Amino acid sequence: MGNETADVVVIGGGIIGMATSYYLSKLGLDVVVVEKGEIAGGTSSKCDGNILAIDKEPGFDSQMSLKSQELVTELVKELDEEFEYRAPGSILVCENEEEMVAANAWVEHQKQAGLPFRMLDRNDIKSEWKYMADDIYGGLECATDSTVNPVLFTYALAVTAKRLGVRLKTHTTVTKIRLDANGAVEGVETSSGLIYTKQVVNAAGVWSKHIGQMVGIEVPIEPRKGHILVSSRTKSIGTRKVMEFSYLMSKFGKERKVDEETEKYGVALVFEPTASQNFLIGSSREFVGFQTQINVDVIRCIARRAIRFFPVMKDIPILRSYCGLRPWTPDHLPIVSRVEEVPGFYIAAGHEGDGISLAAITGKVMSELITDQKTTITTDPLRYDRFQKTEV
Amino acid sequence: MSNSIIVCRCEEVTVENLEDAYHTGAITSRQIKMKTRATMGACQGRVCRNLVDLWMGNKNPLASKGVEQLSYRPPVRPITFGELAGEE
Amino acid sequence: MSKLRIVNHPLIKKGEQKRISFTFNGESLEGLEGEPIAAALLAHGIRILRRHEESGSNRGLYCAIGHCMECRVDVQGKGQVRACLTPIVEGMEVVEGKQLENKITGREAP
Amino acid sequence: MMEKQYTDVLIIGAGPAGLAAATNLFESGFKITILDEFPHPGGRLLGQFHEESDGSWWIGRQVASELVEMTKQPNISLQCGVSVYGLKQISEGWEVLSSVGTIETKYLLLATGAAEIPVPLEGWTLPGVMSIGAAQVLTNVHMVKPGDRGIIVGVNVLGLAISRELAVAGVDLAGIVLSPNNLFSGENANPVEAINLLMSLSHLAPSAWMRLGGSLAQKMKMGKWVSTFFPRQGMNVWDIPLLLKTTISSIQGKKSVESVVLADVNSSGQIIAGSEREEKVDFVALAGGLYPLAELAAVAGCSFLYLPELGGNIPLHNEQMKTPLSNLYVAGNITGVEGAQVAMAQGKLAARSIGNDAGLLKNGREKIAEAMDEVHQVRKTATIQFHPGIIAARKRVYEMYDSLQKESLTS
Repeated sequence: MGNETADVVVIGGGIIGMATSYYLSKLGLDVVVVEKGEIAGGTSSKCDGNILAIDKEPGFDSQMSLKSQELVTELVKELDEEFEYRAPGSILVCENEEEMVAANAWVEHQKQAGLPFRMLDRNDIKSEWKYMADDIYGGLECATDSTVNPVLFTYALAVTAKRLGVRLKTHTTVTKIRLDANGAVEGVETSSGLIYTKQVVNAAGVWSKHIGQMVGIEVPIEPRKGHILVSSRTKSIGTRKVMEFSYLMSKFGKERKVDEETEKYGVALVFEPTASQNFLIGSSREFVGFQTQINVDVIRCIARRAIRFFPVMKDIPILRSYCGLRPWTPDHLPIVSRVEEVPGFYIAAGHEGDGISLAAITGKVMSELITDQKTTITTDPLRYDRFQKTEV
Repeated sequence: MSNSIIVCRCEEVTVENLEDAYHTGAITSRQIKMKTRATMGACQGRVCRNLVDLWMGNKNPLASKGVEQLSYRPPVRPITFGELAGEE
Repeated sequence: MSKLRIVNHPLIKKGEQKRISFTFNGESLEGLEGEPIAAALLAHGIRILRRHEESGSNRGLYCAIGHCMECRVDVQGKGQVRACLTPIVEGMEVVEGKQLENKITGREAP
Repeated sequence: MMEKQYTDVLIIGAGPAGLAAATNLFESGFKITILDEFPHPGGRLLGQFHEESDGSWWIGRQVASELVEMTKQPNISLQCGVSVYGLKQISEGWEVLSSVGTIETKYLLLATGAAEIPVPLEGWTLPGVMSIGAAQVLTNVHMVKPGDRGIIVGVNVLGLAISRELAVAGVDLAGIVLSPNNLFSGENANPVEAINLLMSLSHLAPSAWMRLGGSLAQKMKMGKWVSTFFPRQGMNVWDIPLLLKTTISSIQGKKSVESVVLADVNSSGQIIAGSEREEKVDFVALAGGLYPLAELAAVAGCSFLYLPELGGNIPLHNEQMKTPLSNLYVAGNITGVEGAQVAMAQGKLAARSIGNDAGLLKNGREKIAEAMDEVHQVRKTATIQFHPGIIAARKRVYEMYDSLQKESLTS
């Protein structure tokens, strides 16, 4: 096992690690990726493929998403492989009058921030969604929202990064991060040898807390489990993403008017049609550690919720289910940041369900931080030390 | 062997598709699956899972060793959303 | 009786089965009560049970025991079923599995 | 919502293993539920028959109906046409998710049998191409011929046994040919291997094709020689041409199967250029062999071992048919591909293990030893054996089980 050197070692071969490596290699840096399993072997292959602004809080959050959407349209041209990109927009639907009022406020906020949002009434919904339940009040639309195949997106970034010189070390675990006498990054010890580097990006997603501990910091990221169901090939139910408005409540941990089980498992409708004539149905949100077995009670609950919005699904076969762990942070924003106390150590993690949405902007910004350039968007709200400030 | 032979009947994935995926870096059964949709169709892999593993093993005996196997998850039989939900 | 029916098997004897009628793609056919849809159709020489949803290629019975899902047909009132496992009953209306449009890629139905 | 059902013992699979287990358990007084996805009970027994060495016929359908008759007990519920799609371990046993709702059980026996390995080749998605097992089910269970004239692809135990059954039923066969030699083929594509296989079966010699390999082998001593001297036009075995030097290169037809393209191969299985010819058939049966169908064991969280001699990935279990997961048992082809008689003996053994673990079996240890003995005996004398390495491979499974149990005790 020979020793290597690199300008940057990226820990994690998921969508965030791959986007970061891609943008770094575009700037001419020598990058090594260390991944304990396979490329897109974790969260990035156990999710759906949203590039959404519709579910982001108006302001910085939704602006960041919009920027990411723009970058993805560039990636469609830049990357070596295709990843089923489409931009049909997406919608949120409301179950009652109360949600309509809240949706209206949401739309007004987003519009003020310059995003292409609009309200949809009952007729708008009915004319687009033939199979939607009759009692749906209306909803809202974000016209720029796009969708990709998340695994193919990650692979496309990986293949292109590799062509640009990035070395991908899969099935390789990080055992230690070496710091010099001043506490700055000096190298990364792995199961296949030592890599000398002055810069390390912790893009380990749900495992980034563990990686942080190697340099003595506590990264406040916890695994939040989510289940998704896949239908068989079937007649078209709809051509773009639809979520229930109270998904936002679930995402941000606010109270909803749903039954006990739906609340307990954080179940909210997410419908995503794919190019394979099927659709994905989510979602759930639970804190159950790193356990990734399918919980039948949860997928049952998701199926019930799906039928509530699309009664026609009752007779459509389910092909399979899967679940993944999403890297959750306490304030629902990712950490894309330097770690001041450990010079050379960076974090790009904690995107929860927005990793695919925000990968492009995250990778871009991370490459700018590492090369000391002005960042495409301000990164203050994404700083690691925001948690230290609020605590105590 | 003809490259047009279908391997995964459900998703109509051919040998050529496997080859292409392999040559762009998919070197395990799981990556092949993700890239080509082989084993992801209606039979839930009961027909072609063996074939994909066999092909991968013949193609790259080293890569198939010690690598995460394709997983099994419920439902292992196609049931409808209604049946799963417990509705009659 | 169709020529594919085995009437005198030297070793296997099956009890009398009632003749019933059912339809396939609107055509009226006769079958034996309780036999699976796929067997009743094959007895009439009908092998094409389904078109692939994307390519439209013809598909028929492949495994005969419910594993492969190739023989999916639509039965009035029951939705999609496996023709190899679903017994025919009097008056059953069976329709082949169809090629479907793909609204995401824009491919239209034939 | 559908009502939850409760049972003491749930058996998934009403084939030889599952039915034998039930008939050996009913005296325990347990409430027993057997589920099967097929509309009729009996599993693979329904379609099997073969000639014994004394010239008599073993008919699976009769064995099945005797077993089914024995399950007609007040404490046994046999439900067919039911699909099981998931499992969940609960504190007192297992929760089984099925198309008729959730069933809670104390003891769970997986007797789900095997599934077929396909033989992919050009044109194999055409209607009229089917697995060899499908040809068997159509002919012997539904009593409808798979077609007017067909060809069998794959020289192996399953393919040969079912070819015989098809011939007896009066199905016209153009022959049995080697599988195509490609990245998907195992030993099937090589004439030497095919003949070695016939030779390994020959000592049992219950019927013509088994004797054939043996007598040729005696003359030639080695498969390689046999393959050299085996006639290119094949030899007829029960009027079916056994074409050990012929392979199939494609299946053709516009809407469904109309013909196949055959070609001669050399002794390493490579096509001899210019030897291609068309043969008119309207069905093709692919005999790629069997693998244990163990999805439910995987969903349950059981560990697996890969053993090609047993057909592939095997859920870990001990000789008493117990898995490392509490109250979860396995029997039949899920534990390795063998014949129906072995499966029945394993079903009986699993029943005794369950009875003993429940404290209901008098002289439990002896009864279990006796049932284990029976499995050995049946295996030794079985007419149809699937792989010569079965006994050694099974031993490896049991050893692995024991060593893992020890490990978990010490850690």
